[in-house]
Amino acid sequence: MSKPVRVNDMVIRFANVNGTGSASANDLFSKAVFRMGIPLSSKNFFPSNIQGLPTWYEVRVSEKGYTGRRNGVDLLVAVNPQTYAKDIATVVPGGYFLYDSTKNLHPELIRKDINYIGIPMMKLCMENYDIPRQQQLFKNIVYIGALATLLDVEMEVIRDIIRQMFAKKEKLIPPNFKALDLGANYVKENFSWPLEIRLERRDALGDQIFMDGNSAASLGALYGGVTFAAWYPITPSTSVISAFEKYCKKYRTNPDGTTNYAIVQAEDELAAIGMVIGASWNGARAFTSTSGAGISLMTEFLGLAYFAEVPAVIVNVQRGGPSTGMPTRTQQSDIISCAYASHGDTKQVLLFPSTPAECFEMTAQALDLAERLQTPVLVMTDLDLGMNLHLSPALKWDDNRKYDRGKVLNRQQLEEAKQFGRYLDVDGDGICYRTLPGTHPTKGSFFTRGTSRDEFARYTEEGEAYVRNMQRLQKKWKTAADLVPAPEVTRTGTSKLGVIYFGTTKFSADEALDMLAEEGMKFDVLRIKAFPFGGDVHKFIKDHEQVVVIEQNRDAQMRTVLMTELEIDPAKLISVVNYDGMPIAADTIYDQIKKRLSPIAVKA
Amino acid sequence: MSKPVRVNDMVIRFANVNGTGSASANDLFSKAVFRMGIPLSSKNFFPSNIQGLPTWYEVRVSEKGYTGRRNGVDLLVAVNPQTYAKDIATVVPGGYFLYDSTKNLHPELIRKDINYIGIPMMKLCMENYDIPRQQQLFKNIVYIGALATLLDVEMEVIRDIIRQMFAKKEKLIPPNFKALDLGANYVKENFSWPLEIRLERRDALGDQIFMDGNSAASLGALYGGVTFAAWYPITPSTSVISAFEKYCKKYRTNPDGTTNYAIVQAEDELAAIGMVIGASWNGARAFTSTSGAGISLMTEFLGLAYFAEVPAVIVNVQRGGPSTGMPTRTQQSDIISCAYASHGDTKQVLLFPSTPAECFEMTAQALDLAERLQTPVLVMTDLDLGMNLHLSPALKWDDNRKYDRGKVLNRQQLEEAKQFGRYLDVDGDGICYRTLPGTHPTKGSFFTRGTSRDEFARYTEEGEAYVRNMQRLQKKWKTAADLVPAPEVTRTGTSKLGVIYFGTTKFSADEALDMLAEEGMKFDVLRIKAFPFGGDVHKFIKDHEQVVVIEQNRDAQMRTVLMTELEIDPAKLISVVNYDGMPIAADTIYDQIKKRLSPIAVKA
Amino acid sequence: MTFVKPTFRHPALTKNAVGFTKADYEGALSTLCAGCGHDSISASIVQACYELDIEPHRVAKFSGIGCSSKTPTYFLGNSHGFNTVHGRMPSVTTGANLANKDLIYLGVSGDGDSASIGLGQFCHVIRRNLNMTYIVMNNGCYGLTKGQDSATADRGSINKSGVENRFQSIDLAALALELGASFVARSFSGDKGQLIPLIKAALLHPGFAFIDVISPCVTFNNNDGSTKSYDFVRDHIDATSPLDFVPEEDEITLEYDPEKPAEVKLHDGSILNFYKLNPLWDPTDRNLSVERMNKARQEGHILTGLLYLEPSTSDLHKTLQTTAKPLNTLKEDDLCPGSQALDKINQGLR
Amino acid sequence: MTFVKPTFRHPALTKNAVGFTKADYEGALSTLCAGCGHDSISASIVQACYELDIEPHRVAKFSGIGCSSKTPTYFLGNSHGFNTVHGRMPSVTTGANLANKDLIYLGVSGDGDSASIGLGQFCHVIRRNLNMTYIVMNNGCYGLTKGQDSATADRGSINKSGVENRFQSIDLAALALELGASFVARSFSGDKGQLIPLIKAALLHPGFAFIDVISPCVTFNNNDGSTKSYDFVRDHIDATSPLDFVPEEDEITLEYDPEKPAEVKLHDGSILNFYKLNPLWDPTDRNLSVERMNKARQEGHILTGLLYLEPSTSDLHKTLQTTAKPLNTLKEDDLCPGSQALDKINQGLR
Ligand SMILES: Cc1ncc(C[n+]2csc(CCOP(=O)(O)OP(=O)(O)O)c2C)c(N)n1
Ligand SMILES: Cc1ncc(C[n+]2csc(CCOP(=O)(O)OP(=O)(O)O)c2C)c(N)n1
Ligand code: SF4
Ligand code: SF4
Ligand SMILES: [Mg+2]
Ligand SMILES: [Mg+2]
Repeated sequence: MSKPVRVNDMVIRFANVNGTGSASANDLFSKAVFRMGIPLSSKNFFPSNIQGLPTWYEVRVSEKGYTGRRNGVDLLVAVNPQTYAKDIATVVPGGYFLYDSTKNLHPELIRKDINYIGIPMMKLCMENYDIPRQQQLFKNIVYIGALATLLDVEMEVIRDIIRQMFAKKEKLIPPNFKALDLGANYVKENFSWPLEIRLERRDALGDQIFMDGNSAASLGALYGGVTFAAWYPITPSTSVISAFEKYCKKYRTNPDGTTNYAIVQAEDELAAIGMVIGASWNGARAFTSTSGAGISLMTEFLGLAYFAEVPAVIVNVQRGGPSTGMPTRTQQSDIISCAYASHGDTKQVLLFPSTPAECFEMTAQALDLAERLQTPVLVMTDLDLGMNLHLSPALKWDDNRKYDRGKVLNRQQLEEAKQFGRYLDVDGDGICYRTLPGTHPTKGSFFTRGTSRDEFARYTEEGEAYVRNMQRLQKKWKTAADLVPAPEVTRTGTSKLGVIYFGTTKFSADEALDMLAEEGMKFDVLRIKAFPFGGDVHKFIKDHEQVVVIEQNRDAQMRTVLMTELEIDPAKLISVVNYDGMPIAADTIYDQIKKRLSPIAVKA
Repeated sequence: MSKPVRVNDMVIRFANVNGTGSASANDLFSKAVFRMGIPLSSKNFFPSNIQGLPTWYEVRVSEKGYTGRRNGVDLLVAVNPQTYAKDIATVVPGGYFLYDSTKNLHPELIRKDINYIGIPMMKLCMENYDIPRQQQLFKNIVYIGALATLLDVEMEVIRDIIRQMFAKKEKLIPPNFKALDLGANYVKENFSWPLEIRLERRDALGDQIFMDGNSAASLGALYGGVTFAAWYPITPSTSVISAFEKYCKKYRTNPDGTTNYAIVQAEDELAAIGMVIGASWNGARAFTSTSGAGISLMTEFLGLAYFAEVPAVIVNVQRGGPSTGMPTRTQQSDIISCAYASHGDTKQVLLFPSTPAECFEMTAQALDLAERLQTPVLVMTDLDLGMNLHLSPALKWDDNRKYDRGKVLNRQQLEEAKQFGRYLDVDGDGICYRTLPGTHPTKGSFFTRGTSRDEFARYTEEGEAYVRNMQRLQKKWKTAADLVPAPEVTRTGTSKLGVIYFGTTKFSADEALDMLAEEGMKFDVLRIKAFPFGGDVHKFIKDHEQVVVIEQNRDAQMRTVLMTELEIDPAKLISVVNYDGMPIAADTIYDQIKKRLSPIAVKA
Repeated sequence: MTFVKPTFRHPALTKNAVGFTKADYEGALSTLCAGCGHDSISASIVQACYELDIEPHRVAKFSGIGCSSKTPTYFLGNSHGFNTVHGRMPSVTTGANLANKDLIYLGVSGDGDSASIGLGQFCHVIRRNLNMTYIVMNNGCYGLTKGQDSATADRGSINKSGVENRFQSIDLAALALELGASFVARSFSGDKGQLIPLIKAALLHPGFAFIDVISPCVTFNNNDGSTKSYDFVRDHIDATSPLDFVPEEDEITLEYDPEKPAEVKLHDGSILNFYKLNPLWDPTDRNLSVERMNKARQEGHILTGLLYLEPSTSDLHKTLQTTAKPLNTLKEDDLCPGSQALDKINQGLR
Repeated sequence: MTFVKPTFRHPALTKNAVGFTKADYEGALSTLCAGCGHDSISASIVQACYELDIEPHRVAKFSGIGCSSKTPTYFLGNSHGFNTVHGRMPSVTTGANLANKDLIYLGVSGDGDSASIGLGQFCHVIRRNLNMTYIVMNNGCYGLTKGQDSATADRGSINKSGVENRFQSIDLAALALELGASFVARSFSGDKGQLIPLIKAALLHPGFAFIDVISPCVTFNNNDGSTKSYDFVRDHIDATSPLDFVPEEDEITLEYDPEKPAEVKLHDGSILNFYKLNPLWDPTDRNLSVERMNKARQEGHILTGLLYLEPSTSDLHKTLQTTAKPLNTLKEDDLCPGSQALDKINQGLR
C-alpha cells in the first residue's frame, strides 16, 4: 500500500501496562509534539487498579486544530502482548503496528492491510541496562526514540524536555538519552523513515498551554482566594486537591513556615462538604472536589446549603456512573443529580468548563458566585478534561480583580443599619444580607438552620412564611441566571438548525460540524456555560427550528434540564449521546446527527 | 345572623397545645362522626417538638364525600389562648368560636360576624377532678362533650368508642363519661342546641374504614411477606415501622417465642438501606421507610441497587423540604430526587398511593415489583396520607395470592441450565436471572458489584459491555412500565381538557373539578399511580388539548418528569401547585385552574 | 415558632467584667418539655459564659438535630448559631473553626446525634483535636422522634414502647478517651455545681473538650413508673396514644459529695448511681483514667467529673500550622499570587 | 477485566473432608500489585476455608471499596460475593446475615474503608454482635486512590507525597474491644502461620470476630527507601510522575516466636515491631486484654494474636430471637396472616 504523505494529522495510540512508567514516557512524546507547535490532544485510558493491567494513551495530532477524539488508530505502539489482538483490530487499513519484537508475533495477529514495525525493545534494554527495574523503565524511552524517528519528531525537542524533567537530577539525563538513541538507531538501521504519516514543525499554538483541567481548577481555587479545602480521595478528582496543596505550599506559605490556607482530608464526602459549609458560613472561601459517589453522599448537605443559603464550591470531576460505575472513564452524567441535588424543591448553580483555562476561570468565578448568591456552586468538569493534557488558552488573571464577597455586613454597617433580618429581601433580587460570627457584640447575630424560618431567621412552621421564603429563593434563581457566565454562541445566523453542547464535547463537536458543513449542512452553535440558563439560551432555541443537544450520558440529561427550565417542546430538541466512557468522538457525532435529523430539516 | 341549617357539611378545627392529650380526644370526635356513617377526614397539624406548642386538628365533614381540605373554618374549638387571635381570623363569617371561658376573652378578640360559645372547661375540670394531670386531661373530653351536643353527635356513639378504648382498663370509663357529661350539660344549660351546622346519621360509608396510611403500608409489608425491616427514626415515617413491629409481634411470633421477622433500628439511613439491600440480595423480602433527609442519605445506595440490580422497597413518607424543611408538614416534593436518585444515569420505580387501601396494596405490590424487576421500588406517600386518618376502602387480600419472587434460579434449575450469566438477558425483557447464595456448591455463584461488568458478572472496563448493560437497563425500564399499576382514568370522553394528579391531591381535586363542572368546565381525569408511566398516560395527554397537572411542590416536579419521560410539549401541561405544607385545598385548585386556563381553552 | 422571652424577667442584673448581664447570654424561650434536662444544661452554659466574661459574640454555637440540638436557640442569643443536619455538627464546626481561629466554638449534640448517625464524625473530630467544646446531652433515647432507644441506652433498660434494649451501650466518654481526646468529662444535667465549672474548663481548654452530660428525658424515660402517683393518667395515656399526653415534670436536680456514690431516681422510678471523682485526683494520667472508668462501668456506677485532661495539647490549627491571622480575614494580597506568577506557571506548561 | 486463572495450575490436589480441592476455594487472578500484602491474606482465607472443610457455597463474602475490598474476587470463586459501596460493607452484611442465618459471613475491608468513611458502621456492627468474620487489611493508607494517609496511619509516618502524618492513629482492634467485640485479633499478612489459625477461629466464632491484619502496601508505603538499591529508579519516578511506575516487590513474610518482639523491615525501610502473644495466655479476661494492648501501644509494639475472646457470646439472631429457619426460606403460609385476619383488622378500623 502506498498513500500520500499525511503531515500533522494522525491518531497514535500506546497500549501499555499500568505501573510500568509508560504514562510519563507517553507524556514526553505529547509534549514534544506540542513544542513543535502542532495542535494535539492526549488522552489516558487507565484501569481502576494500580499495577499490571492494560492501559492506553491516545494522541490526536491535527494540523487543523481538532483536538477531540476521532475513531481509528493510525499508529499503534503495542507494548502489552495481553491486548495485541484487540489493539491490532483498532488500526485503520494502511496504518502501523509498532510492537516489541523481542518475542515473535503470533501468526494469527498478522493483518494484511496494516504495516508492522518490530522493535526489540526489551532485548535492547537487557543488552544495555543491568538492573531489571531499569530495563523495564527504559523500555518506554526506547519506543519513544523509535517512534520519534519514525514520525520525524525533532529529537532535540525531546532531549530538551528530558533535560528539564531531570534538571534537579542530572545523572538521570544520560541514560535517558541513551535509551532514546537505542530506539532511534534501531529504526534508522532497520526501516525506512520517516513514515508516510509524519510530523512537521508549525507555529499554530500561539501562547496556548498544554495542561490538565484539575491542576487548572486548583489554580482557580488558589487565585480565587480559597483558604480552606476539605476533601476525600476519589478518582478522578483527587488531583484537584493534590495540585491545590502543591501550589499552596509554594505560594501560600509565610516566611515563618505558617500557612495562609488549611487543607483537611476528611473522613468521607459528607464530612468534606460539611466542613466547606462551616468554613463558608464563617466567611472563609472554601471548596471541595469530588466525583461519582461523592456527589451522592453530599446530597443532604447540598440541600442544607441551598435552603439555609450558605456558599459552597464543589468541583465535580464527573466519571462513568451509576454507582461505582466506570471510575476511570469519563461521562457528563451527573447533570440532573447535581442540578436538583437533595430532596424537596432545590436547584443548584452549575458551571460547565470546556478547557483548562475555563477550569481555572470558572473555579475562581464559582467562589464569587457562591458568595454573591449565598448558595452552592458546582463546577461540572469531567475525567477527560480533568486528568488529560489539553491545549488551552493561557491562564489569565487581572491583578486589579477583587473578590466579590457578596452581601456581608460589617460591624459599622450593622451599627448603622435600622434593622437586620437575615432573610429580608432588601434589594429585591432575592439575595439577603448576611453577617459573620464575631462581627458585633449585640447586633446582627442570627441562627442558621435547615428548617423553615421567617425573614428574621426565627423558626416558624407557618405556611405563608415558608412560601414567601421559597418564592424569594425562586427570585434569587432568576438573579443567578443573570450573574452566571453567558453561553458562547458561534457560527450564528447561518442556519435554522442549532447545536447545543457543553464541556469537553466542544472539541469533537466542532470537528463534526465542520464535516457536516462541508456537506452543506450548516448549524448555529451554542455552548452552555452555566445553569440556570438565562435568556440567551432560550432565545437560541426559540430562533431555531431544530436544535441538536450533544452530551455524554445515556439519558440526555442536559436536554431534560433544558426542557424543564426553559419550557421547550421536546420535539424541537434532538438528542445525540455517547456514554461508553470514552470521550465522545467526532465521527460519532457526525453519524448520529446525520441519522437523527429528518431529511427535511437537513435540507433547511 | 341566621342561616339555613347545614347538615353534614362543615370544617371543624381544634386549636390545642401539643402534649396535652388533645389528639386522642379529637380522634374520638372524628371516630364518632365516622360511626354515624358520615363521610369525613381529619388532619392533624402538629409542631416539630414534643410538648407545649400550638397544634391544630381539622375535621372536614362532607355529605357529598369530599374529604380533601377546603379553606375556611365553620367551627373553631379554641383551647390554646396563645393562638386565639390567629384562630379567630380563620373562622368564616357566621361561623362559631368555641373557647375555654374560664378566663374572659380579650375584647380585641371579638369579631362581630361570628358566634362565640364559651365553655368554662378548666373551671369545670377543677371543680370535678382533684389531680392537676387529670384536670388537664379531661378538659379535652369536656370540650368533646360540649361540641358533640352542639353538633348533635349521638352521645351513645361516643360512649361506645370510650368503652372500646378502655376495654382493658374499665376504671377509666366512668370518669371519661363524666367529663363528657360536664361538657354536654353545660351546653344544654347555657345555649340553644344543636347549632345551625349539625350532624345527622347517614349510611354513606359502606364497608369503608378510617385509617392512617402508615399503618396501612405496614400491613402491606406484613401481608407482602417482609421478613426484614431496617430503619432510622424520622418524622413522618416512623409510624410505618412501629406499626409494622406491632403487627409482627401479633401475627409473626411463633408459639416458642421466636419470630418470623427481624427488625433493626439502624444507626442511620445509609445503614438502613444498606441492610435492606443486603437482605434482599440474600433472598429475603425487606423494606425500609424514611422521609426528607433520609432519602438524600440513601442516594448512594439507591444507585448501587439500580446498577447492581438488587431489589429494595422504600416507603417514602414525604414531608416539607428542602433540608430539614417543615418536618411536620406535608408535600409531594421528592419526585425528582427519587425518580433519578443517585449520580450517573439512573431511574427508579415509584408508586403513588392515594388512600390507605392503596398504601397497603402498593407496599405489597412494591415487594413483588422489586423482586420481579430486581430494582428499588419507592412507595411515595406523604405526611397527610401517612399520619392522618382517612376514609378508605377496606383492605383486601386474596388468600390465593402468591408472592412474585421474580427470576431466581433454584438448585435444580441451575443443575439443568446450560449456562448461567447473571446479566444475560435470556428472555429479552431486560430482566436477567439471579441466584441466591448457598444454592449450589459449584454452579450459579457470581459477584455483585456497583462497577461495570459483562453478562457473566465479570468486572470489565470495556465501553461496549458497559453500553450493552446500560441499554438492557433501559429495556428493563420499558418492561417496568408495563408491570407497574396502570393509571386510573375517570370522567373520560367528556372534554378536550385533562387533569392529572396523584396521591393525596385526589380528594381536593375531585371536589374542585365538581365545582368547575357545575360551571360548565369539564375535565377528563387521570390519576398517576406509578413511574415509569406507561402508554396510558401518554395517550391521555395526547388525547387532550390542555392538561392540568396538580401537585404539592413548588417546582412542578411531576410535570417535569412527565415532559422528560413522555416527550410532552410543556405548553400543553398547565401547572397547579400548592406547597405551603398544608394538604392542598379544593378552593386553591379551583381558583388556580380558573386563573391558569386560557379563556379559549376554558370554553372548549 | 420561636418565642422571644419577655425582657422584664431580668430587671437590673449585675454586669460581668466585659459589661454583660446574665440576660445577655440567654436565648429564646425554650420549647422543650417542662422539666427536660437539656434546659438545665442550657442554663449552665449561660452561667459558665457569663462567669468566664466571654463576650457573647465571640462564641459560635453549633448543633445537629434533636431536642438537644435545639438548645442553641435557647442560650447565647447574641451569638451566631448553626443548627446543621443530623449527626454532622462536627464537620461543620471543623470548617468554621478553621475559617476563624479567634472565636470560641461550642457544639451541642444528642446521644442519637453523636452515637448513632454521627459516630464517625464524632470520632474524627476527636482525632483532629479541634479546639472546641463538645457537649452531648445524653438521655439514652431519641427525644425528638419520640423515645426510641439510642446507642447509649443501657442494656436492659425498658423504652417507651415497653421493649427492653438488648444492645451494648456505647460509652462516649470512654470512646473519646480511647481515641485520644485531650479533655474528657462527664456530669449530670441536674448537678449545676459540678457542670458549670466543667463547662468553663472545657471552654478554656485549648483543644478538643468533651463533656458527656446525662440529661434525663422526662417524657420518654417516663415509662416504668408503675409505683408513681399519676398511675391513673399513665393508664389513660397507654390506652389512647402514648405520645399524646406529656405530663409536666419537675427538673431533677442533684448535689452530692465527691467519692461517695449518689443515687438519683428518674421520673420513671429507675435509678442512676453517680460517683463523683474527688477534685484532688490527678486527671492527667491516661492509664489511671481508663482503669477507673472500666472499674466504674463494671460496678454499674456512672463516674462523673473531669475524667481525663492533657493540658499541653496542640489543636488542629497548630497541627496544620495555619497563620496567626484568622483565615477569613485574609485579603487578595495575602492570597492571590498575581498575574506574574501565573505567567510563570503558564510558561511551565508549554 | 477479570482474568480467569489457568486451571492447570492445580493438576491433582488433595480433597478435603467435604470433597473440595484447594483450587475450589480460589478465585480469579489477582489484579493487585505484585507483592501486595492483601494477596497473602486472600491466600490465608483460601487455606483456612479449605482446612475447615467449609463448602465454598456456604460462605457469602462482602467488601467495601479499595484494593483490599477487591480481594473477594480473588478468593472463594464458588461463593457469592458482594462488593458494596465504600465504607458500608457492615450494613449490607447485616441485612444478608439476617436474611439467612445458615451461611457463613465473611467481610473484608480496608483501613480507609473501615476507619474513615465506614467507622460508624464498623462500630455499630460490633455493637450488634453480628455473626460474621470481619477482616481489615490494614496498610495505613488508601491504596486504590494512590497512597493518601488513612486514619490508621501512624502519627509521624511519611506518606507518598513526603508529608508527615500529624494525626493520632485509630487502633481498630482497641476500638473493637472498647465497643464490646467478642473476638478481637491482630496479625500480619506475611505471617500465615499465625493468620490462618486466627481466620479459622474467627470463622468458627458464633458472633462478631474482628481481625486487624497489618498488610503493607508495597506501592505506596514505598517512599522513604533512600537506602535501597533501586534508588536510581526511585529518583526517576520522583522526577516524572509518582504514580506512574510501580516496581515489582516481593511479598514480606514473617515467622517469629511468641512473646519475643520481631522486627519487620517494610519496603520503604521503615520498621514494624511485632510482639506475639503466647498462645497459652488467657484471652478471655477483658481487663487484661485492655491492659496489654495499652502497654504495647505505649511501647511501640504491635501486639499480635488472639487479643480477646468471649466464647459464650450471643449473636444478633439470638438477640432478636429469630426463628430457627432462615428468614429467606419462609413462605406465604408462614408470613401472611390471611384475609380473615385482615377482615378483623378492618373491623377494628371502623
Ligand atoms: C438524616 C436524619 N435522619 C433522621 C432524622 C430525624 N431525627 C430528628 S432528631 C432525631 C434523634 C435525636 O436524638 P438525640 O440526638 O438523642 O436528641 P434528643 O432529642 O434525644 O435530645 C432523629 C432521628 C433527621 N432529622 N435527619
Ligand atoms: C464514596 C466514595 N468515596 C471515595 C471513593 C474512592 N475510594 C476508592 S478506594 C478508597 C480508599 C481505599 O482505602 P482502603 O480501604 O484502605 O483500601 P486499600 O486500597 O488501602 O486496600 C477510596 C477513597 C469511593 N469509591 N467511594
Ligand atoms: S422529649 Fe425528652 S428530650 Fe425532648 S424536650 Fe421532651 S423531655 Fe426533653
Ligand atoms: S496499591 Fe498498595 S494496597 Fe493497592 S494493590 Fe498495590 S500494593 Fe496492594
Ligand atoms: Mg437523646
Ligand atoms: Mg488501606
